[in-house]
Amino acid sequence: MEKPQVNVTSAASGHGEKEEGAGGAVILFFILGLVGSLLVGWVLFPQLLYSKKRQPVDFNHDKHMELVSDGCESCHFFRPDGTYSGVPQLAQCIQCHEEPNGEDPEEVKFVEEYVKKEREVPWLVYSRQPACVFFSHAAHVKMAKMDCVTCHGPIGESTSLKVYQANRITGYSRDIWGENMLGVKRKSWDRMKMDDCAECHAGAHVNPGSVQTQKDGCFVCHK
Amino acid sequence: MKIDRRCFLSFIVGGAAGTALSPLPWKITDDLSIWSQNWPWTPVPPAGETSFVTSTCTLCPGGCGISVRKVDERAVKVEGLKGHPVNDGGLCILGLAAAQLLYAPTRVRGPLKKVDGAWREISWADAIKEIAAKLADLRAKGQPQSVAWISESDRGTTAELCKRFLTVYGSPNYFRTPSIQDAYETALYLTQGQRAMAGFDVAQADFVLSFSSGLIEGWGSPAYMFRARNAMRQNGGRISQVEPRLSKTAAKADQWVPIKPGTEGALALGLVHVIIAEGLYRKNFIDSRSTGFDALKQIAGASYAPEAVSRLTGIEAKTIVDLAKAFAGAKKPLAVCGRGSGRIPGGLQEVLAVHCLNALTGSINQPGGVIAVPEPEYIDWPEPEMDAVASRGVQQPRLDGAGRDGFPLARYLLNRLPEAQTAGASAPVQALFVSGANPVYSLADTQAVAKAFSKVPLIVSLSSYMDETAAMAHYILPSHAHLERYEDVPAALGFPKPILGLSKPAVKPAFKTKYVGDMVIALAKAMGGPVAEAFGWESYEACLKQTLGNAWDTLVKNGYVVDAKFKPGEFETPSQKFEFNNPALAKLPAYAAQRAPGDEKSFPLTLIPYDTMRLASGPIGSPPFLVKALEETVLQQNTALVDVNPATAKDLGLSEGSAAVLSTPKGSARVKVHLFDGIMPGLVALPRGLGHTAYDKYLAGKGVNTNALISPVEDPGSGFEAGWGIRANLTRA
Amino acid sequence: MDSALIPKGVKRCSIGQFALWIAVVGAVLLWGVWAMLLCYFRGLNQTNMNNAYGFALWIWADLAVIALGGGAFFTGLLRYIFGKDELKHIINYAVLIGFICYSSALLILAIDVGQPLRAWFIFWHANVHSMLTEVAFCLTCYFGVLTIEYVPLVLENRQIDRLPFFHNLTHNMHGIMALFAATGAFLSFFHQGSLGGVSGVLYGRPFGFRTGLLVWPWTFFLYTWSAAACGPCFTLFITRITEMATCKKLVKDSVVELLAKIAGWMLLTYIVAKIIDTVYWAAVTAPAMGLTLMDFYSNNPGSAYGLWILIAEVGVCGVLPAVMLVAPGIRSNPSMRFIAVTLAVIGACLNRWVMVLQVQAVPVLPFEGWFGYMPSWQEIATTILPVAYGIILISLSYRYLPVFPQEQELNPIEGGK
Amino acid sequence: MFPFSFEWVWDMGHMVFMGGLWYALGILGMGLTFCIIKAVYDTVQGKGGDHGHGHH
Amino acid sequence: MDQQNGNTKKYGMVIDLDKCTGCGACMVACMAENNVPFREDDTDKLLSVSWMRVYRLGNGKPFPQVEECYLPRPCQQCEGHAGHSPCVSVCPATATDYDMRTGIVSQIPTRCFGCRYCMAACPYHVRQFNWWDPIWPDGMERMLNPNVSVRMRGVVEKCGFCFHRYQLATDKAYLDGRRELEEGEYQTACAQACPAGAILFGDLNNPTHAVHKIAQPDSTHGGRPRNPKAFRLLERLGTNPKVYYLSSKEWVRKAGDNQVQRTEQTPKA
Repeated sequence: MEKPQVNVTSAASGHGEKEEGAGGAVILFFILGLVGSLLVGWVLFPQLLYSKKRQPVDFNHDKHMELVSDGCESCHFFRPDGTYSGVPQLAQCIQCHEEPNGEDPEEVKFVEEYVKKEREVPWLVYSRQPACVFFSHAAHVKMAKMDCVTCHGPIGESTSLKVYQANRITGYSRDIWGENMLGVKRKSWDRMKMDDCAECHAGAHVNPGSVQTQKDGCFVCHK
Repeated sequence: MKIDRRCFLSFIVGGAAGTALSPLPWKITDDLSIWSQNWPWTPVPPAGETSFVTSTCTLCPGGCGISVRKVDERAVKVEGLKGHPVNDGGLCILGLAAAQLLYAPTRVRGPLKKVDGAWREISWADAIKEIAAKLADLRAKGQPQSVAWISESDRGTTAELCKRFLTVYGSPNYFRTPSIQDAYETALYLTQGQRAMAGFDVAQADFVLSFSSGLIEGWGSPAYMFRARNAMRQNGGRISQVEPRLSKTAAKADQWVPIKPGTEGALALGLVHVIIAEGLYRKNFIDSRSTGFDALKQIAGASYAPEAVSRLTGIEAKTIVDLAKAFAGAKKPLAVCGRGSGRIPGGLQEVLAVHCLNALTGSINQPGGVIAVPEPEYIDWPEPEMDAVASRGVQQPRLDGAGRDGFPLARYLLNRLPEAQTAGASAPVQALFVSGANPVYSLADTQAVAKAFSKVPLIVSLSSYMDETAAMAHYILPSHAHLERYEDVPAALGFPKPILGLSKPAVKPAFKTKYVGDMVIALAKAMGGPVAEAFGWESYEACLKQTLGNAWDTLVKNGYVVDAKFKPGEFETPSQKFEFNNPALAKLPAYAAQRAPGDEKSFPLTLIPYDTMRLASGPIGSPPFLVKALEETVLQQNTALVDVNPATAKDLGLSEGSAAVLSTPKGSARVKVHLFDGIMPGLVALPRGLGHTAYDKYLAGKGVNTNALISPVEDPGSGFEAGWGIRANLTRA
Repeated sequence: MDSALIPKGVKRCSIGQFALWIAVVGAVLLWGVWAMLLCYFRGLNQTNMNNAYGFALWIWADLAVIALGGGAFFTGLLRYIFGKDELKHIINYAVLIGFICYSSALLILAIDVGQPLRAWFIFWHANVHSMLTEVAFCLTCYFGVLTIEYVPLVLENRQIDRLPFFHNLTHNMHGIMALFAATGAFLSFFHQGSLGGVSGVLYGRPFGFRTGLLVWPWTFFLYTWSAAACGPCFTLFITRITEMATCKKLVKDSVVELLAKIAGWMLLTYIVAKIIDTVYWAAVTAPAMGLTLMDFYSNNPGSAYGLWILIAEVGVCGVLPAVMLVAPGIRSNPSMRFIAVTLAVIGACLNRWVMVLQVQAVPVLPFEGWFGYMPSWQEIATTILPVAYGIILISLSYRYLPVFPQEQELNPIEGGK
Repeated sequence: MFPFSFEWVWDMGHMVFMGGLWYALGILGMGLTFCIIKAVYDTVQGKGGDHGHGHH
Repeated sequence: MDQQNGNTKKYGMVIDLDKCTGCGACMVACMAENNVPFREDDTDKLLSVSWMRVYRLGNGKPFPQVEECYLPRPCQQCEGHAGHSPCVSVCPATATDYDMRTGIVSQIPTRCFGCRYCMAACPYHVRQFNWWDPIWPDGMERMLNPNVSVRMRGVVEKCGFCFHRYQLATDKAYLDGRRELEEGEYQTACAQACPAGAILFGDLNNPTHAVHKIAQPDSTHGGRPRNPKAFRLLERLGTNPKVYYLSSKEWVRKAGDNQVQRTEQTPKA
């Protein structure tokens, strides 16, 4: 208790090097703390926050797109009750892949590991939303005639599936928040948070029925 | 340069500033909130393709059409089938909660054998082999008749298979659990000569007089009765409910006539008296379509004049006269009986008296009346070849005395079995199969039943659930749950038309279970010889398909076949008329109001059980949703509440919510008191369906089983279970 | 041992005695913390709240401590804006009590929500029409003000004050304290009012509902007013308790009497307004919703909410202390003054109690009965937790900070160090 | 809370409420910043500490 | 406001208390449809979650003049004045909202942080709190409906007129190229299940819908029913609910508002 007091007193009363030296150290340490924490926050933290997982099978969208006649809806189709099938189930894939069609090791793996063993492929869905979200593909694709690319990006042209990064806290894909740690997006498919839905809905004046927000009612997108 | 406290402070400040300027705190805050919105321990049901399976509910004999909603391979919910003649889209509370039964933790997951008092898993093959060996043993000893089978129904392919098994094995001892059906079938046979089920055209009646029948509390086909009751009232019809307690049926009736419990038959005879005395009966029916009217006149003569009936029933004489006039004055009156949901047959004379009321007004086989619905006849299997052991065995008297000298009219008297088992030095039942029934819970005086069952060396339960009877069994050969199997539903109880339904598997069996039908076939095959030969079918499904023949495709598609143009047949008595007094009827003892067992001094009150839709009181235990939906005036924590009239409670020094001990000659239980103005003074009412000792934590140990507190009462004429209550006492705990 | 930290010219008990005292109160505090952790990790099933009693003991405690903490803003207003300069001798303590009250309120609120990790949604996704949003914002901001007001006092600790930066900071903050006080008064006006609005806007709950002015129900103004009246009473009450505990006179009678006089007049005018409000509500508002005054006070089991509660609140704890404080003869008697401020404090607490709990206890659906509620030990412990925390903070502040400027003068020590 | 959040509406309620709030926050923030900056300035100027006041 | 554009609906219910038998099917249909959790002891109704509750009303008279009536109570979907239902405007985090296009009061459990102010605001007790974590016995989580999200501990939940069924019905309509729903296409689980046919559901704004024809809402008087047999709960509070009740008995109609003596005391230890 006593010693620092002396220091303080002397620093306050003294002149010259001592004070400047201390002042320099203070500034240096400030910068050290600042830069260190910035590095932790911007570089280390994102590395720690997301786990990296490979898809069970490296699916080639591009190749499939060449072979099918009905675009995305050939495999990602609407059911007669208006619901959307999402990621195809094994039963669908088997229609073409009962046996390997070629030499592609990924296809062979798919047939051996899943088709033969009748196991569903545990796909990691980049666009998987929380359980509270109701998303109507029919409303967007059938009614509003929106393009799949608007939300999903040009995944149909991909030849390989990118690494799936799961947020270790929330369990959701990094694609929901977006690659950018600040959440800044450049393209319409860069992020899939509620605000991104709202942005488009506000512009389109889709269902302005809410008394509270004068925008869409909550139940438009929530269940 | 000197590193001092200020540097450290400065480092912290810089760090804080840098952290604040980085995404770290903000992202963590946001992600934690998202984590809290999706806690890993809160389940997220997987999405999938929705589909619907059309089927028929088999949780009760009501025969409702159901539509099972599935998401991929999960049965998510059971809903009523729109357009179904019985329930048209509506469904009762139990049917709606059916998915909970399918996925219940109390399901038996595979065959079990009790070894040293503990359950051990056993393979199906071994279980059937062991049981077959024991049965073969009994047969070898010349005691095939010592094998008994208890089931809820005696109709349809499953029951027929079981009965066929017993027959070729050599036992006459197939038992159907008691219900008002027993009494009605007998009444129809005695008066109309028809072997038929009683249907009730409530929808088209314009005055329904109900003698304690819970029209909206599970009586008949529950969902149909709901709809029919409303249709009838919509058309201006009226309902008078005669009952000691303001049940929901009474509350929703146009008139509630409180009556001393057990005297409903006396009131019916009193009404007969007035209708005859005032000449209000339908002369054309009486004259041209009935015989023995004079005998009825005599029966209902002087001793059932309004004043006398008033003394018996506690109903004012004027009310009796008015009721008779209103009933006879209606265009299409209908009188029904069977207390509550009709789990107890009641006295035969009582049913006959009520049935005679219908006859007096011509409401027999007419729109709006009681309809004799013929028993289904689609099962046409070749007679089995029987060996000498079997032939001798089936000739042995039934253990309950049904159809014999004592009770020639009855077909099944399960209520008499416990006493038969314990009365003599040796126990007559050596092996017992129980399927679709839970007698240890649902027969009166459960202690006596349990004692009798404990004297059976081999009990095989075919229950899907760990119920009270299964818990007492030596083997459990679990059947599929009702959403996992094919089964024909030969009739809808109380529905006025013949209807055949089909129960279809909505999902694949989740566990190592086997349907009763398949188990019987497998057991028969394991027995070999003539027993095996009688079961030529490869599987139950094949048997069912073959039996239903042409109807199969329609049943698979629609779920039911109904005979829309059905017309009730003619009377089949020797006189071709409605017989008020044929020789068999004349032999019956005269009607007498049934007294509650117990002495009035030590038990000044009377306990009556009542039924509520919110509790399943039959072979199925209530799933969690039902218990959750119970009113707080029925159950609080684990304590059941009894209804007591405030005046009675005051005399006993009890108030709302008081803890009390309810005692009867059979036992006692801790209850709480609910003051209810809708119950006659001097009575205590307790709901049926509580007090389970088996099942899961959502049901077991909650409330009191009424059957543990009451004792059986045998109807002298028919041997039917006729108990409606017992003397009781209620004291402050 | 810690004498270097103790302000000059005052006498304090020994460090051992002090540590013992803190340990005793600290044990109570830990008990509260344990209950708090239970609530956090097991959820609000640890309480005896239920679906009829969504708001219970905690919300009452919140409303009560905020009302009583109103002494800080109102004294500040009087001192800095209305120029009642004499009050500078008690303002420190008023600020400290306010700080304790408001931090306690925030703490209890943080336990009270079902999803603490999402509690910040109230700010981020704010619904500006909700009284609770207004409460949350103003409460937090005003807590900031109180911190700003309390910080200079902390910095005036003998050792800290020696650091030039902190000394200068204190000096500068004192310099513009009027600005902070004005902002605090502005914020307080709204959040105290919004707390009144919490039950006042519930038009589904006729006991609490009030018609009003613009977007605010009458209770909005009544709450602000009662906080301004009873808050200073609480400051005086705690001051007196502290004096008793320390066996010292800490604030001069002239200061106390001035504050008591102002509080008295505030209370008198408040209680008149409250009576008018009650009469209007009983005669016009409630009957329009199908209820009579006695529907709110009769038929409840055990008469927990009988008419007595209205009489106690308005009469015994309203009119009576108001008259006592206004009458100079009674006011100048320290005992009578203490009784009066105690009654006023109880009155404010009672008012908050009925406006939180009775609102929900009264059956609205005609086929329902009264709802009963008895707090669980976890609720009680977490409600006592801030009391223990407050005692500790007061003890520490009193020991190490120059809270009472007149202490030295009133309690001269011989041969002061 | 901010004009870019989903719940924000440019109406009277938001402008009055949030206006008041941001105004108050602004005053507090600016006041505090002023005090701190001035304190830093004063300290650099050599004021304060044991020299600032008369005692000692 | 009501008829501004063709899409403005006011979904509502007419519950015929003469038909209601108090069987509880609506409660269970709702629980099964909406993933309502259950607990080992759910007998304390004030701690239990049940979006639909059937009340038992008595006329308060002694034996034998006593009468009873059963009253199912879903969320009343109050419109209040211009959509300011009692609960909506009080929610500090905008977790609940009134939707002018359907007239439904939404509740978003993931937004809710459990302050319970809305529960204090609702005079009908339709809002219930998840005091416990929802737990299904092992295996029974297979019956959960993926169209309704499971609510976590610490949030308020309530009936939303099975809004997910509206979402699914509109999905189907969109696929067929329609924007409008037929009367029967969107039904609540309770209306669908009621074996007595006591619950009707539809658009109160649409004169061809049964609910409109029966309740005959008077839009010039805040939706008050013109049908003399119809009433709404606590009409006088001005909550403007969208659930209409029918009864031929005067005491029942009176029991719907604060005009008669209280009849049933809620038993509470």
